[in-house]
Amino acid sequence: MNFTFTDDQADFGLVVRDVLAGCRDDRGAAAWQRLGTLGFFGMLVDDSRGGLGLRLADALPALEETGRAAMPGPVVDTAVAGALLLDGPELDKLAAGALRVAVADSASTAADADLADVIVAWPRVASRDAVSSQAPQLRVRLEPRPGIDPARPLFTVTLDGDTRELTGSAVTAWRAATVATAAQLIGAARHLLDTTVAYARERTQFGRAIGGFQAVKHRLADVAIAVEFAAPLVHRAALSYELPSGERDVSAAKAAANDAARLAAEAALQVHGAIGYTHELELRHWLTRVWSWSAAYGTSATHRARVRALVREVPRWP
Amino acid sequence: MNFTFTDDQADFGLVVRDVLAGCRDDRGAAAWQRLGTLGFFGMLVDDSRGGLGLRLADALPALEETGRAAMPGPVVDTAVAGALLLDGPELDKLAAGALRVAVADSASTAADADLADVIVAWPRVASRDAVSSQAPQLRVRLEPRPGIDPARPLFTVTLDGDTRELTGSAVTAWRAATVATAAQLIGAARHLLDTTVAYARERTQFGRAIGGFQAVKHRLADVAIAVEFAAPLVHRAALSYELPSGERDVSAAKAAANDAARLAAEAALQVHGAIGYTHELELRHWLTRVWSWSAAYGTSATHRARVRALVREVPRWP
Amino acid sequence: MDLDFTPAEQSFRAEVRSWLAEHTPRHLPSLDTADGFAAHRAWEARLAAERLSVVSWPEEYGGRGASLIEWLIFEEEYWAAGAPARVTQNGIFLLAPTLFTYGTPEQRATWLPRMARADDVWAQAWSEPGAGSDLAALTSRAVRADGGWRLHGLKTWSSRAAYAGHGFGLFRTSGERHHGLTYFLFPLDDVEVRPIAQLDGEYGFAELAFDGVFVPDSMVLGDVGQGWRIAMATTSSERGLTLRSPGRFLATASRLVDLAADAGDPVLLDRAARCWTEAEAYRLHTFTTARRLMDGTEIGAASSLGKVFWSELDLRMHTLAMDLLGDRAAGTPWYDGFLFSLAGPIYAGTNEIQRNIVAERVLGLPR
Amino acid sequence: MDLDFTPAEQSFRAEVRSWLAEHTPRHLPSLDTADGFAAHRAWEARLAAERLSVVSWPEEYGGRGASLIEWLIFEEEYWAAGAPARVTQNGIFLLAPTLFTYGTPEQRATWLPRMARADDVWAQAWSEPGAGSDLAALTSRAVRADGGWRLHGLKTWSSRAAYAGHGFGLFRTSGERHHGLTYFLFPLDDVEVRPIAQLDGEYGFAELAFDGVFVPDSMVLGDVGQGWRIAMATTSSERGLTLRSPGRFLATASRLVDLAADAGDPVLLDRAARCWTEAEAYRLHTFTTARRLMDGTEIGAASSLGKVFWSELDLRMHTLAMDLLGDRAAGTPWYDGFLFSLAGPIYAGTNEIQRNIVAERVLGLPR
Repeated sequence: MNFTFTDDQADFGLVVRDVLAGCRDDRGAAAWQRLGTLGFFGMLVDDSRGGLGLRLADALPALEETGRAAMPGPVVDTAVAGALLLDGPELDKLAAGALRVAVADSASTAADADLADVIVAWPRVASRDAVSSQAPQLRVRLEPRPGIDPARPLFTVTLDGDTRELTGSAVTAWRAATVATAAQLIGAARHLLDTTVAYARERTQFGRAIGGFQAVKHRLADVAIAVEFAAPLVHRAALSYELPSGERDVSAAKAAANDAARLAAEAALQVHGAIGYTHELELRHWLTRVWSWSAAYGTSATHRARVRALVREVPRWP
Repeated sequence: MNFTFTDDQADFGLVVRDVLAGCRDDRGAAAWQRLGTLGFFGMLVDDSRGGLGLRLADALPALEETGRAAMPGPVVDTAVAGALLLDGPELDKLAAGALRVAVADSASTAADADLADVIVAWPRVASRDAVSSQAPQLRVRLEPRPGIDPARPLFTVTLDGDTRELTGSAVTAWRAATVATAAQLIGAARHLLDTTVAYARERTQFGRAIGGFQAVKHRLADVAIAVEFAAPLVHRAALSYELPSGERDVSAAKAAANDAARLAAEAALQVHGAIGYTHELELRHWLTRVWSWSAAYGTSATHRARVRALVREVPRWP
Repeated sequence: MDLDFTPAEQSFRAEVRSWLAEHTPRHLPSLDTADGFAAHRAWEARLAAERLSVVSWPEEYGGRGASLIEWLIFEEEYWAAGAPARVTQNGIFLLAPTLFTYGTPEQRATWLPRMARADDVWAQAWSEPGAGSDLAALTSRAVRADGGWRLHGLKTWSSRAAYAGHGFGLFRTSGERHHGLTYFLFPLDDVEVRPIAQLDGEYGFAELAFDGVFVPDSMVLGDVGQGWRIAMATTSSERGLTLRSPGRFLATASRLVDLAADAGDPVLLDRAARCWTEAEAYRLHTFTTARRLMDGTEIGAASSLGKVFWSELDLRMHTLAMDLLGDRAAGTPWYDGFLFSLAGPIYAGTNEIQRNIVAERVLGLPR
Repeated sequence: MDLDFTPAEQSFRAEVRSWLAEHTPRHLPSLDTADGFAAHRAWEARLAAERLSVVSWPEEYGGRGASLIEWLIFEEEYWAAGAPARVTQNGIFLLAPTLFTYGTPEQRATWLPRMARADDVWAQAWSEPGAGSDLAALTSRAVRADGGWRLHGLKTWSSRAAYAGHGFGLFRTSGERHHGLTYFLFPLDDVEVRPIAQLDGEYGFAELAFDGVFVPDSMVLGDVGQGWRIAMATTSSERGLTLRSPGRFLATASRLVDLAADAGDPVLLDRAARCWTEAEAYRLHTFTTARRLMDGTEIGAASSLGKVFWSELDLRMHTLAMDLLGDRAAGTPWYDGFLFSLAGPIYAGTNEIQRNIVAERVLGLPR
């Protein structure tokens, strides 16, 4: 029993953090390339196939860092869902960072689908080769639809013609991607907390730093507490998502991570005041990303309904 | 349209406040007697029968004062439920303050039934004359059961033998009593807020009055806000309890009053610290009364479920 | 103690309801875009032609001399009809009450009718980069010039300024902190306006750079050096009855109940029903406040209770809408409303400050 | 990163579970009554005979030298079995860690085995009428006497003191504020104990009046004048891992889920499921903390996050139970638990102070 990250796991996260701190662009191309070199996208792929052979739990610190950086692009769809679903040469390309995957939800909406080489829409999957041809044999159609985060555009996906069936377990991949998104939300929440604390230490109002006001202190303490106690649920779900209790644990984790991150976002906005409300500060990237990710792979409402339905169905006791 | 209390209505409340400020005993006998002299118990009884002929809405300030004083005894069961249900000589006695009523809920539990001359257990009612006789023709049996407030004991009521049917509308009386209990809760919440503010101004910790700490200020401000916006729902329900929207409005009022009063109780306890936790201070009377009254005539959970069920059933718009 | 509308009030409601049912436009573009700004002005001119843009103002300025209760009725009907947000809001709700109290007859005659017809749209210019909620820290200044003043300095978070033609705000004419501030009206023609994009990418706010802009004496509101006192009166009306009418929250809550009921999750319906109850509480509370104002009572610090309540209710409602809709909220009024509601606890005095006011001035706790 | 118990841990769990299933008493009277106090002591003596009263202590003092993980397993099983609250809690969780760190070998040998068997029950005596969370304001004093000290002053909110035989607390031996306080153990024989009734009418607290009570030098814990530092270490363990084990909250949450499911209201079930999830989060978080402690890391100020979380979770759970049961809560353990949970945010440093600690020492915000 050791419910902490090993040095290796933590170090992999720190490496990812350093890489991401050095590059930022609107859709994440540069970061993608550099993480690809690290082997990030193949981290869940067997080492026999050129991957890092990590378990999902081992990868959490690294995934959290992609959230801390609000990294654009279909990171989880590729490195988690794609890695668990694809096979053959596609998987090799994915592991090398040379193939992007977008996953459509039950409403046929996929984020970043315009960047994807492979599109998954349960239970079928298609490569995007044919998209640009506009020919009658067109297999994938993307309709842009309104989204919350300009850096994470949404598309309605239609798969026609000769698509193929998925090979891996859709349920397992979906659960793993949900946990990974929860880890990203934890990372984003930590970033919001850190930057808001830094702002509150510097910004003065009525002749003192606003971080000295007890109301601001307690608000940020509440964010710290929410993040501190959401994270272990995410860690546990990464260990249990394939077990009988997995569905319940995954939903508990995503709901808690959503709520902690949204609390962090709201506190960041309130403490930053009118400044946080505008495009001028970088803050906006994290705010819209938090709202967007907290809808991805299920809202809190959806997941809480699932926990409620399952709480007596699977054993509650150790 | 004048959604404020008239001077007459407010003044009646102030008179009740003065009377209650002057007397306190464990089961409220002295206060009962003095309020009886004022005509309080007959306030909803027609003036043609010797009552004051008030509408429930007119009586709210006075009812709120019985809450502010945490007055013991079956005040609402008598002055509201009893006044709307009884008739003939019993009603005359009630109006004169010479007859007490206890009302049992659907679980056959009645508070202060040991003090009551008449016991109502829908759809039947019995006078208590026979209780003491212990004879076979016994009509009322009271079993003490555990309660929250030592000054508001609970009893399981059994009515046997020659009871009679109620004459007034049980539904109307039940709703009116629910609103009246909500008004008492508002009064109790105001008392808790006032005394806690007074304590926070005087008690020092770390060299300053604890009421100067922003966390204490904001906590008490939140209580003030909760009470301020629960009260109008109670006032409206007193006007609408006989209308088609009455069931929904009464439930909305009781739930809001319960929650505001419980928030006030919790804040009072937290601000008083360990001192509030004990029998030493008078505070305890109001705390246990708030918890007891917030269960009486329906918990918040029960009433919120009703609002939820009814919110689309009756017109929502003016 | 009653909730009975008079026959006159009832017929006023009926008139408003039927006119709005026929004329309310559907889906104007956002008022923080150039097109939307023009469309909203046209709509308000239409309202004004019906004398429905400022019903509570005297007839000479374009109103109907309606009572506060009638104004509340108008607002209930306006938002229930799904009518658009008011582009003239800053002028009507922030500036106009001050003009009525402190303006000269000439100022009132000049500016109020134009405001009522949306001929002029006014931007507020309270904040500066170094002074948010702390107005006494303002440093922008006005320097005496022949027949008027020259304005210098930088204002920020000026809402509507990206497209508006006029502004109002405080400038320092002498002294320190609360003293020596003066209340100015100014055209935006000679002011450098730098729009600031919001979270939704639109330009609801702007920075205003003043580099010696001339304003004549006729544009000083109230006495020179009295700006702080006058602004506090304005801020108090900003926080008070007129800023957020209950009708708006009630309309939102009512739509939220329908949305939640359709979703079929009892937990979400419970939250929606609770929001609706709270919107009702705010409406009822406002009837009491309106009566007290009509009876000549000042609201004062008690308006801070309302500010905290409605702004947090609005945030709760739109957070629930986001929970209900998830991604599907994007591109709907619910997402715009969510972004707007997030600002509610910040503007018009942050809720931290409002809670201090409640604690200190309403409850009497130590400062 | 794993959650796998070793075979040894699994067999320890199995042993504890089966022993408790057979021996756990049902419904002891409240430990704040004379009868209940005696019954609880007897139960804990029984636990001690099985070396289950203080599993994490060395064998020489009555424990099993169990790891922190094993202690957590014991606690999970203890509360899941519905076993009674621990009358020895103040001694075991507040005093014992201090004795282990600062006590002399003689003090440890004298007091720990007796504590483990519930031969001695210890009352804490931190607060004074003028000093609640602010320990530096203590004024009770100890005066040098032949071979020891004489204690003077008044302590209050001393939990368990109504029936306990011994107490521990700080007395001023010199100096001001944090300086010159000394940590004393004392028998209660010569102390005037004035029980204070709680909301439920029982005597969980007492006032202790000292009028020159003599204590020998052997009852001074640590160095004279070092009481503040020693007490802070105690307070930190009070707030830390040992005060509230996750097993207790998990057991409460699990019963609450059943209660809510039976009530059939999905809104209440949702709240219960959420509480259960949060109790799980606390359990998992504690596994991480335990591992860090086993690896020699200090928890420090971070324990304040846990204190706020568990105390407010406990309050939420019992408030929900009150919502579920209404009047029917009276006379059940849910009502006792509700009253107890209300004190959670107050004792061991109020949650206001804990949030300050989180903000200042964990996040680095200004004091």
